[in-house]
Formats: sequence, C-alpha cells, structure tokens
Amino acid sequence: MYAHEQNPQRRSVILGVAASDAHAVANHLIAHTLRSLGFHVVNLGTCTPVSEFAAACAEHPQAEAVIIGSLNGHAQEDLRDLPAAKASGAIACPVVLGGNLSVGSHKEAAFLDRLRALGVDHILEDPAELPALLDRLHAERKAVARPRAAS
Amino acid sequence: MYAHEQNPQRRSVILGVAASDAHAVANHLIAHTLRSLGFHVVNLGTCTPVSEFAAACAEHPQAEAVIIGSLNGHAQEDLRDLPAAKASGAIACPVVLGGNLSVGSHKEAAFLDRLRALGVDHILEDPAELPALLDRLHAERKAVARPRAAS
Amino acid sequence: MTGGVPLPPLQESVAYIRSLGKEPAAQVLGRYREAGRVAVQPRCGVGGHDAMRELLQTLAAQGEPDILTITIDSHTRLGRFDRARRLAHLSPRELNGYPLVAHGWARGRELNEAVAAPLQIRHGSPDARLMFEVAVASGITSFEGGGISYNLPYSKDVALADSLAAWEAVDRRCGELAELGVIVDRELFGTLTAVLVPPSVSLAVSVLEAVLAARAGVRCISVAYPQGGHVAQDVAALRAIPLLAARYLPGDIDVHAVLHEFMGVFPRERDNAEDLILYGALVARLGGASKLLTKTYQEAYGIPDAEANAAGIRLARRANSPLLGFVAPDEERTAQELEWILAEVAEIVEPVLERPDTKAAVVEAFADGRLDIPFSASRHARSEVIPRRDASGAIRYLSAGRLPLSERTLRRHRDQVRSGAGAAPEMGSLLAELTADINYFPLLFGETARNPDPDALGGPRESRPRTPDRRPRSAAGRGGGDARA
Amino acid sequence: MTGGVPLPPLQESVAYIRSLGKEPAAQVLGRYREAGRVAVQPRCGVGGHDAMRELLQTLAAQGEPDILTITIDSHTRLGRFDRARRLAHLSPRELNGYPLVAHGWARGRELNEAVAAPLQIRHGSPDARLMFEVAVASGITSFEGGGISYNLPYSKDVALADSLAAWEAVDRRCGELAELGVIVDRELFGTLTAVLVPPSVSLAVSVLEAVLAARAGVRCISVAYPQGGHVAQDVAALRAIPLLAARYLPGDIDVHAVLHEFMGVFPRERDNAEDLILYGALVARLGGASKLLTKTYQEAYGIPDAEANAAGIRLARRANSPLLGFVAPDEERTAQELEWILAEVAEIVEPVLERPDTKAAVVEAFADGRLDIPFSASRHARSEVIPRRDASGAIRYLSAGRLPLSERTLRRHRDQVRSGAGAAPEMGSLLAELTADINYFPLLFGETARNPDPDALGGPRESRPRTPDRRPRSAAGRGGGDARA
Ligand code: B12
Ligand code: B12
Repeated sequence: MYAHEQNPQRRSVILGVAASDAHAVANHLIAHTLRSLGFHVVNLGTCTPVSEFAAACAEHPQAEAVIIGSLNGHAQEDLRDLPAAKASGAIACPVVLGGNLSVGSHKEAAFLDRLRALGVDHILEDPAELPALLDRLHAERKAVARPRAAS
Repeated sequence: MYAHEQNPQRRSVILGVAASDAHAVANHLIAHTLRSLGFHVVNLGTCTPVSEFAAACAEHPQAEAVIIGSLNGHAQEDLRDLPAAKASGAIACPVVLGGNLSVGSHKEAAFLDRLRALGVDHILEDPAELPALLDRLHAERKAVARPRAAS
Repeated sequence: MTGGVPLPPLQESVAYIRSLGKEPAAQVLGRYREAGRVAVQPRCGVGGHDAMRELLQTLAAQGEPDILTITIDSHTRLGRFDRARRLAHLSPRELNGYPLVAHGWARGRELNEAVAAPLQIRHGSPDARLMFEVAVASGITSFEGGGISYNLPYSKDVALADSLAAWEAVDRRCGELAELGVIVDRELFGTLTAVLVPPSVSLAVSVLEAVLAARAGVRCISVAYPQGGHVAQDVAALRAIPLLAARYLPGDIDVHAVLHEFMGVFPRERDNAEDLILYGALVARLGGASKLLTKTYQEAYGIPDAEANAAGIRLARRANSPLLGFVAPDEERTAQELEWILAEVAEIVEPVLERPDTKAAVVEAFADGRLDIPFSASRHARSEVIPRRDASGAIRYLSAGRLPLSERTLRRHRDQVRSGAGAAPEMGSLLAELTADINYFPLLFGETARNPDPDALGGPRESRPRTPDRRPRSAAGRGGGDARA
Repeated sequence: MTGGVPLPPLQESVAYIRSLGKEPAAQVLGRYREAGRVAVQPRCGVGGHDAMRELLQTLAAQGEPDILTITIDSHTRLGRFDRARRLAHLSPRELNGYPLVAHGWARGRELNEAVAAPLQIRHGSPDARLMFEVAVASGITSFEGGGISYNLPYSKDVALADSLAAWEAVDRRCGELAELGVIVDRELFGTLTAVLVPPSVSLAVSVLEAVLAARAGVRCISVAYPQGGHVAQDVAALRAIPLLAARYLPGDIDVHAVLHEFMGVFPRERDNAEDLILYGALVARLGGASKLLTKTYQEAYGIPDAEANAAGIRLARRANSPLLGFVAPDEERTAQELEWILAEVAEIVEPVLERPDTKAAVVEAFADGRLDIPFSASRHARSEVIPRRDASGAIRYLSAGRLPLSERTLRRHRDQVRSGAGAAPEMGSLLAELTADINYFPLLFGETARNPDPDALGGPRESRPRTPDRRPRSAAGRGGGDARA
C-alpha cells in the first residue's frame, strides 16, 4: 500500500544531506524513490546547513518531514543548530536522520542518544524504512489534527 | 689458507644433528664442505643422542671437535646429557653448536648462556665460520700440547 | 595552536623543503614507474595533532607505505575553518580528517618531520588556495585536487568558474615553485563521485584539468582513476593515461597513472573486502600505475583504525611481488577497451579544447550537459549521465545524457547495456538495477539478498562459487559493525 | 595429566565422533574440491595443553581456517614419550609441538571440542600406531604420514620394512573405521625432505604409499606436494595427482591434491615471505588442490606466534577470491611439465608395482637406489639423487642416481640443467650452486649477497626489479630476528 494511495493530495517532504557532507549518491536514490512513490520531494541536496532546512520549511509548510542524510561522520556537529531551529519552531515537522552517523569504524551506542538530544526524532538505518515511517507520521499527524479541528 | 695446508696429517671432526632433530640438509652440506677442505668427517647424521657422540669420541680420539647442529628448537633438552659426558671425559674435545637453538620466532639472549652452561664451548651462527674456528682450536690445542710435551 | 601564525615567505618554505632532505613524492612516483611497480599510499587523517602524528608513525612502522597522506576533514574542505578549529580544540575525535589550516603550518612541519615518507594532502576543496599555502609552508609537495574534480563531487553550489580560477591560482603557484626548483606532484581527482563513473568521464575530466594545470605551470601531474571492477576496462583506463598525456599535453610534463582502489560501496565482510583490495592492487600493477591508493577492510564501516589501515597497505603491496610476473589480463579484451576509451575521451574533450578559452568552455559545457558526471553533489553538473554495468561487469552508459559521443559509440553502449540488463528498463526497475550495480561487490560476494551472476567479472569466465563453506563466516571488520541495532 | 588413562574401545570412539557432530576433514576437502577452491589449514602446535587450546581458538577466531592442526613435538614423533612427558610437565614452552601421547586422548577430546573446524594430526613418526589410536580416541579423523614419507625425512635408522609395517597397521585401522562409517583422511607427506625435491620423486613416493594405503583399506587419501617455486611445474604436479590416482588406484578411493606452501628456506623479510605465501596459495588454486597448508612470515625465524600464523591463513585465503578468475598459468608450458612428470613417475613406480610384494619391493628399491630421495635424514635412502634448478627455476635432476629413468628423460634433464648452470660443475662449485638453489627465494628477493637472475621465475619473463625503494626495508618478522648477535 503506497503512501499516495492513502492520500490523493500530493504529500511533500524536505530532503537533504548535512552541512559538511557532500555524499550525493544515497540522496539521489532516495529522492528518486520517494518521487516514484508519489511524494513531492524538495531536495536540497548535499552540504545543507540547518538554516537551509529551516528556510525550506518556511517555504513548504505542508512538508511532512525533514529527512537528513549524513555519511561523513559529522552528524553531531552539522546538526548543532537544530535545537535552536526546533525551539524557535523554524523546523516544526519531524526530523528523520540516516546514514553513517559518527566518525570511525567502531560505533558506540551513546552517540545516537546525543543526536536525539539535538532534536532528531527518528533515526533509520535503511532508506527502505522511510515510506512506512512517513505513513506512520502522516497518520499520527492526522490523528492530532482532527481533535484540534473539532475543538 | 685451508686447514689441510697447515697440517698435512688428516684432521678429523665428529659431526651430527641433535637427538630429536631430523633436519638433514645443513648436515649434508656441512659434511661435504668440511670434506672438500680436507677434513675427515665422522658424520653421525640426524637424530644423534649425546651418548652416540661420546661413542664416536671413543672411536676417534684424534677428533678435534664435536660439531652439533640443532634446528628444531630442542637444543637444550637434546643436550641434557652433555654435562655428564663432559664431566666423565667421554667427550673431551670442544663442542661446537649451531642452528636454530630455541623454540619460537622471538629469541631471548639467555638461552645461549643456558646452552653454554651445559658444556657447549662455541656457538656459531653460520657454518662458514667453522673452518676458521677449527683452525683456531687446532692452534690452541698444539700450543697446549707443545709445552706439555716439553715438560 | 599555531594556526594563527602568519605564513612564511615562499623562499623560506623552499629552503625548508631543501633542508628536510626528504625524497619528494614526484621522485618516488618516477622511481616506481621506472621499475614497473606501484608505490603504495593509504588515506589517513584524524582531528587531533598528536593523534595525527601517532597515526602517521604507526602506519609508517606497520605498513611501510611509500607515500603518506594527510586527509583533511570535511569542514576544512568546505572552508568552514571556524568549525574545524572549534572541534580541533573541543573534540578532535569528531573530525573526519586533520584540520590542517586550523592546526597551521608549524604543526604541518612537525608531521612532515615525524616520518620518512613524503606526505600528500588529500582533501576535496573547491577553493584550496589557503590550504595549498599551508601545505607548502609545511614542506609538503604533493597536493590533490582540481577545479572540476574537487568541485562537483565535493560541494553543492560553488560556480565552476570560481573553482577553476582558485585551482588555476594553485597551479600557478606550482609553476613558481618549479622555477625555484621544487616540483609539486599535483594529483587530479579523476575518481569524481566514485560510484559507477564511466572511464571516459573520469579521464575526460582529468585531461581537461591536466591541460589547464600544465598551462598554469604544473610540471608533474598524477592522473587518478577509480577502479571500476572490471579487469580489462580498468587496466585499459590506466594504460590510456600515458597515451592521453602524449596526445593532449606538452611533452615535458611528467605524467603518472594512479589507481584508487575501488571507491564505491565496499563489501562488509573482512574476507571479501580483502579480496577486493588485492584485486585492485593487481589491476594497478597490470595497468602500469605509478601509485595505488589503498582501502581497508573497515571501509564499509567508517574511517579505519591504524591496524586495519596498515593491513590494507601490506596486502596491496603484494601486487609488487616479483613472483607475480605470470599474472596478466586478457590482452585482446584490454586492447579493445583501450581503443574504445581513447575514442570516447576524444569525442568528449576535443570540442572543449577546440575553443580558445578552455576554462570558459568547460563552464559552458557543464552548464549545457556536454560535460557531465553521474551523481553530482553539485548543482553545476546536470547528472544526466546514467551508468550501468554490462553483463561482464564493465561500466557503460545507459544514458550518455548530452555528452557529445558519436552515434557509433552510443550504439555500442546501448548494445552492451542491453545484453547485460535484458530489455530496456522502466523507471522502478531502473532504480533497482542501478542500486544493484552500485552494490556490485557486496552482491557478488553474496553479502546481500539478491544473488547476481558470479561469472560477471570481466576476466575469463569463472564458474566457481566463492566459498564452499557452509559454516557462516564471522561478521566483518574487527569490532566493526553498527551500534544502531 | 590424562596420558595414563587406557584407550577407549574403538566403538566408543566411533560413537564419540558421531556425537561430536563435526564436519569431518574428508568432507571439507570434498566440498572445496567440488567448488574448485582450496581449503586452508595452518600448522600449529605448542607444548602446554591450555596453551594449545588457546592457540587453536585464537587461530579459529583470527584466521578462520577450514581445518586446524595439532602439530606434534619432535620427541613424541620419535617415540621418546618419556622426554615429551617430562617437558610437558616441567617446561612445555621448550617443546616444538603438542605431545599428544603424553597429554592423552581425554585432552585430545578437549582440543577437538574447543573449535568448530576439524583437526588433523601432523607429526613425522616412522611408527605412529599409538599416536593414531590416541588421535582416533580424541575424535580426530585426519592423520598425516606414511611408511616412506614419515621415515626417510624424519629419522636416522628405522628400517623401511618396520615403518611400512607400522603404517600398514594404521591404514588397516582406517579400513576398520571406514567399515564403522568413519572415513579417515590420510594425508601422505609427499613433501619428504622439502628442499629441492623433484616432483617425480615426491609423486612416486606418494603413489607407492597410496597404493599400499588403499590396499590396507584407506578410503580417502590426500596427496601432498611441496611447492617448488616454478608456476608451471607446480601446477602440473598438482594436476598430475588425480591422473596418477586414476592410473594406479582403485576407482572408489577419494583422492585429494594438497599443496604445501614452499617448504624450503624461506625469505626473512616479512614482505618477501608474504609474497611467497600468496604465490603458493595462487599455485594451489591454479593446480586444483583441495587443500593448502600455509606458512607464515616468521617461517625463517622459528615456530610462529598465533598472530603471524593467522595472518598467513588470511593472506593464503585470498587465492579463493572470486575476483581472481582471470589469473591463469602458462597452459602450454604446464601441459608440457605435466607430460614429463607423468612419464617420470611411471618410469620410477612401475618397476616396483610390477613386483608381487610391493612393500618388499619398496624396501629393496631404496636399498639399491632405484627409489631415492635427496638429502635423506635416514641411512635407508642413498641420496644419490642430486637436484638442481634450471634457468627458469624448475627443479631438475642434476644426477638421478640410480633411479630407473629412461635415457630420454635423463637426456632432457641434462639439457635443462646445463642450460641453467652453464658448463658441468665441479665439486666445489657444485656445492655453491646447490646452496644457491636451496636459497633460491632469499636470493631472488635480494636478501643475500649473490644476486641471481630475477627473470628466472617460470612465469612469462618479468624484467622488473622487486622494490624500487632506495630506503632500506625494516628487518623482518615482527620481533623476529636472532638474539645470537
Ligand atoms: C562514494 C564515497 C565517497 C565519494 C562520494 C561522492 C559523492 N559526492 O557522492 C567521495 C569519494 C567523493 C567521498 C568523499 C568523502 N568520504 Co566517502 N565514501 C564513499 C563510499 C565508498 C560509498 C558511499 C556511497 O555512495 N554509497 C552508496 C549509497 C547509495 O549508500 P550510502 O551513502 O553508503 O548510504 C547508505 C546508508 O548510509 C543509508 N543512508 C544514507 N543516507 C541516508 C539518509 C537517510 C534518511 C536514511 C534513512 C538512510 C541513509 O542508506 C544507504 C544505502 O544503504 C563510503 C564507504 C562505503 N559505504 O563503502 C565512503 C564513506 C561514507 N566516506 C567517508 C568519508 C569520511 C569521506 C570524506 C570525508 C573523506 C575522508 N575523510 O575519508 C569525503 C567527504 C567530504 C565531505 N565534504 O563530505 C567515510 C565516512 C566515515 C565515518 N563515518 O566514519 C566512509 C564510510 C568511508 C570510510 N570508511 O572512511 N566518499
Ligand atoms: C626443510 C625444513 C624441514 C624439513 C626437513 C627435511 C630434512 N629431514 O632435512 C621437514 C619438512 C621434514 C621439517 C620438519 C620439521 N621441522 Co623444519 N624446517 C625446514 C626449513 C623450511 C628449512 C631448513 C633447511 O633445510 N634449511 C637449509 C639448510 C641448509 O639450512 P638450515 O637447516 O636452515 O641451517 C642454517 C643455520 O641454522 C645454520 N646451521 C644449521 N646447522 C648448523 C650446524 C652448525 C654447527 C652451525 C655452525 C650452523 C648450522 O646453517 C644453515 C645455513 O645458514 C626451516 C625453516 C627455514 N629456515 O626456512 C624449518 C624449521 C627449521 N623447522 C622447524 C621445525 C619445528 C620442524 C619440525 C619439528 C616440525 C614442526 N614442529 O614444525 C619438524 C622436525 C621434526 C624433527 N624430528 O626434527 C622450525 C624450527 C623452529 C624453532 N626452532 O622454533 C623451522 C625454523 C620452521 C619454523 N619456522 O617453524 N623441516
């Protein structure tokens, strides 16, 4: 069951690679895949600082998620401005992160907590998990939106 | 200057490989080389216990040295009967040892002292040093023998 | 931190380089090319200064590479020097390379003096003028990059005109140094985006950068080519380098072929990674490369530790064995690939070189798609080129975009890809097929679900499955693996 | 110490072997032969029991060999069990192997249960009857040796009639086990004295031992051949093994070719040793060997530590790479060597096999020199055979002693050696030349003074010097080296 079958209105997401990171291949492929599933993908591409994600959120308020890839190990530093952006509401939708999230071949579990502490809402290993997550977020959003509309 | 040029009389040595040791190649080559230099080589070959060296000394009292090879790392154990053979006079001439004298790839200097303590008189690395050592031993022997003959 | 100290005058740096008495990288390369052997070099860079010195010394001791590297961190690459400096202070282990500009040239000299092998700076900076000055002041005379190859794969929005100008400045500086008697080895990053790069795209970009570098005064040029995975194609690409140099460069430029061991998605299991490392090294030797950049069995996991890095160097050096004289590629097949590559490169570069202003022609051609690279990180290339592997594993053009390839060339690629991929693919399946081509080696080794044709290897067909072992092989990289379970 | 416990009844051991549920060595070999790949096995043995278990587990973890070994110490080999037992108690580190008989079968089972890979016993005992019983009671079903090959290289004065009878008893026992459903892999030590062994001497001895083993009831025979150093000759020798089996053995015997990585004087520098290790592994694959016995970069120094041993295993396994399908020997040259080898073996073994009592014929032939090996450790072979390398590095007969080779064969060897060594040598120079042939690899790598023809390699001529490096390479084996300075 594809995302666009649930919702005839075009769903959109904001996609990009972290500020210091030029790894483009996964970004190309994820953009293509989400588009082929019917999403409108605002792809900011590589080397995208938090401020640019925030600007895209302002431009596309209907975006359901900000999806960030980070391969070069710099996720932590590259998202240093994320807490501010979330606190100010500049980035209001869920932030999804994936890639190779710390430097070195021996990963410690703790760094994921540090990333979550920065305001990352979901950390995925495999881009194939993205559609299901987006659908879940979509459903939750509607569930939250409905009661509010009724009040 | 070859050994046999100094002494027209045929000089002889006893040669062999230690008791537990079957490495034959160096033994073959050393025997050939000493023979080509004019020595009479009593080659006891591989797997020669101290008792066999002693028996050969008894049979060849004119032998100038007992030359033992040990490659398999067992020199220490294979020469365990050497102190007794030397003490009893069963092996009276100098004992020369060469090869790969302890087990393992990381050699400690101490094991050479332990071998000397057993009664090994000379430890050589390269069989090419043998002729010169034999000549030196020969000269020393004559120097010792002459005053005695004079007394 | 010596980063704040002003740069010494060029003459002082030249005197320092002389006083060091180290064999320059250019000379090491020459020595190996003469001998028909391959100089071996790892990538290596960590954030802390002492850690970096220790890393270099450990690699020198355990791996004995011929050339050593200072790999620069991503912040410095992109000119985010403030971030790099901050992390160098606070948390150097979070940096994915050595922030040379932040640490400064005095520390660069310390690194240089810490090891006998010459050093090279490898980075990925669209504008490397400052870094080059710091490198030279550090006494380092081997420097990677180029106005195209360090822009399009490494940044999002730097205009090609700007990066070409910045690199022209670097290359001019090399010319000045050459006049002072210091030959800088300038390596061009033909690896580009590293994933499924068609040989003629890589070599065409390098030819253009080499022409510009030579005009600016560079005397020693290393042309790097990324192993694609197909013996005959890769050997041919390496062998093409001196021929292209003879065709497009002045005769007095010293040109070296350099192989980058496979730069795409690496297998995760140590055995498989090491098979690929050895394979790359053999290809370098067969192709007559002067130098080989090594990978490690931890490549799939992250920046390698020193032990893994040294193991990769030593394994790669086996290709220099005097006992492997009997190993040869399929010469007929290789000659065929070579012919194709030379023709394609000519078709791509000659229209650009015909124009009076080469830099302007390059900028225009990328804007129009007449020059292009797949999977560009930058907006300044169109990435309309879509590569595919053919049935033998060689990299072909599924779509050549707007590259000015001849009808004959295009027809051949169409035929080759079709015979590989069956019927012309639709969009969904194209993505799947492309992903399979990207994951070629993990799939070939049976690491991932889909089991490809194990015969597709480019050598004479080989019908033997990899491991007749029923016992599961242990998981990869020592301690490697991902904590995100 | 469980050495004193009486042996369990054979039925109990068979039940134990079943209960272990391990894949037997014979099956591992079959699996690899099917797949056209090479099972990899190290030698390993230390004196202490706990140290041995730890060694096996370390090698299993770090090297992942397909078969593991218990290498037996020299005292036990020669039946000096008292000495072995004494040292096992007092100073196990002074033993050059694991004294299995002293430690006993209960400990043997502990070792067997400590690792997943099947174990093989490698020793060198003219009379191994007791050791075989201990091995079987330990649940170990792969056992090296033979009445000729574990006598002549391993002892001074054991009559061949005695060793042949002792090994016939072992082989009968294998027959009994086969009837109980347990197939023992019996490896024949064709390596002999390891130094310059002409292929037809090695294979002739193995054929005779194999014939005797098959008659006694052995079902699975591994024929080991020692790498000599010449690609075509070594590949041919390995390929000869199934052909000889088809010619001289009953059809229902499972025969495996096994390569022993170079068993002669090893180079001392780690780089050179590793080149030789990889070379051997490639030869094993090209020759279709089911199994490869590995060496280590510490070979020239002494019994290797676990780290070096694991590194040797991993390097050797690269030969199984699915990426090396393009590597092939010179097939024409190999076919030529194969033809020569088959003819020579026939000339040597057929006169013996024609006699009604093969064992008696073997004893007599060695007494007369019609069977012979070079550099015998035993008085029961004449060692009138004198090998030499020809100009290409292949091992030829300088003198074939009294081997019943045809005039045609002898003439060929004379021609081949002459073209290598120039004029016929005198005694003094013969010794020097022989020593140079023995030190072939150290010389080839330039480790020793005399610099030989680097082209003499058996592969297509290779005119490149080894290392264009002017810097001295660091000394060999990690920590290796000799304290006797
Ligand atoms: C190709 C490549 C490059 C190319 C990139 C070209 C380009 N512009 O795209 C080049 C050669 C230019 C390059 C450069 C560098 N690279 Co790089 N590169 C690789 C390599 C070999 C493959 C990456 C790739 O394209 N894979 C194919 C795509 C489809 O998959 P992927 O990117 O690996 O991502 C997968 C997952 O992470 C996940 N994923 C990715 N993004 C996202 C996003 C979301 C939301 C989700 C859910 C999942 C997800 O899905 C993908 C499929 O499984 C990897 C190693 C490897 N994997 O084998 C190293 C690697 C990623 N690179 C690395 C590094 C460090 C660098 C450099 C900083 C240089 C350096 N110091 O070594 C520079 C980057 C400079 C910069 N400013 O960023 C490191 C990262 C190290 C770490 N984290 O510890 C790696 C792991 C190599 C290594 N072992 O050192 N690289
Ligand atoms: C060939 C060989 C064999 C052949 C021997 C055939 C034969 N019967 O001759 C075979 C395969 C049968 C064999 C068996 C074994 N071997 Co072995 N073998 C070798 C090898 C590869 C070469 C030896 C050789 O012939 N060299 C050529 C000759 C000319 O030189 P050489 O013997 O090395 O001796 C030199 C010096 O030591 C010195 N030298 C030798 N003798 C003498 C004597 C004197 C007086 C002097 C001054 C100098 C001297 O001069 C020589 C020239 O430089 C060496 C490793 C290497 N060097 O590469 C291992 C080696 C000697 N073997 C070794 C061992 C342990 C064994 C075994 C016990 C098996 C085992 N546990 O691994 C068995 C021996 C069983 C027994 N009862 O002894 C070890 C010794 C280990 C240690 N000391 O730590 C070595 C070093 C291999 C290793 N790295 O493990 N081996």
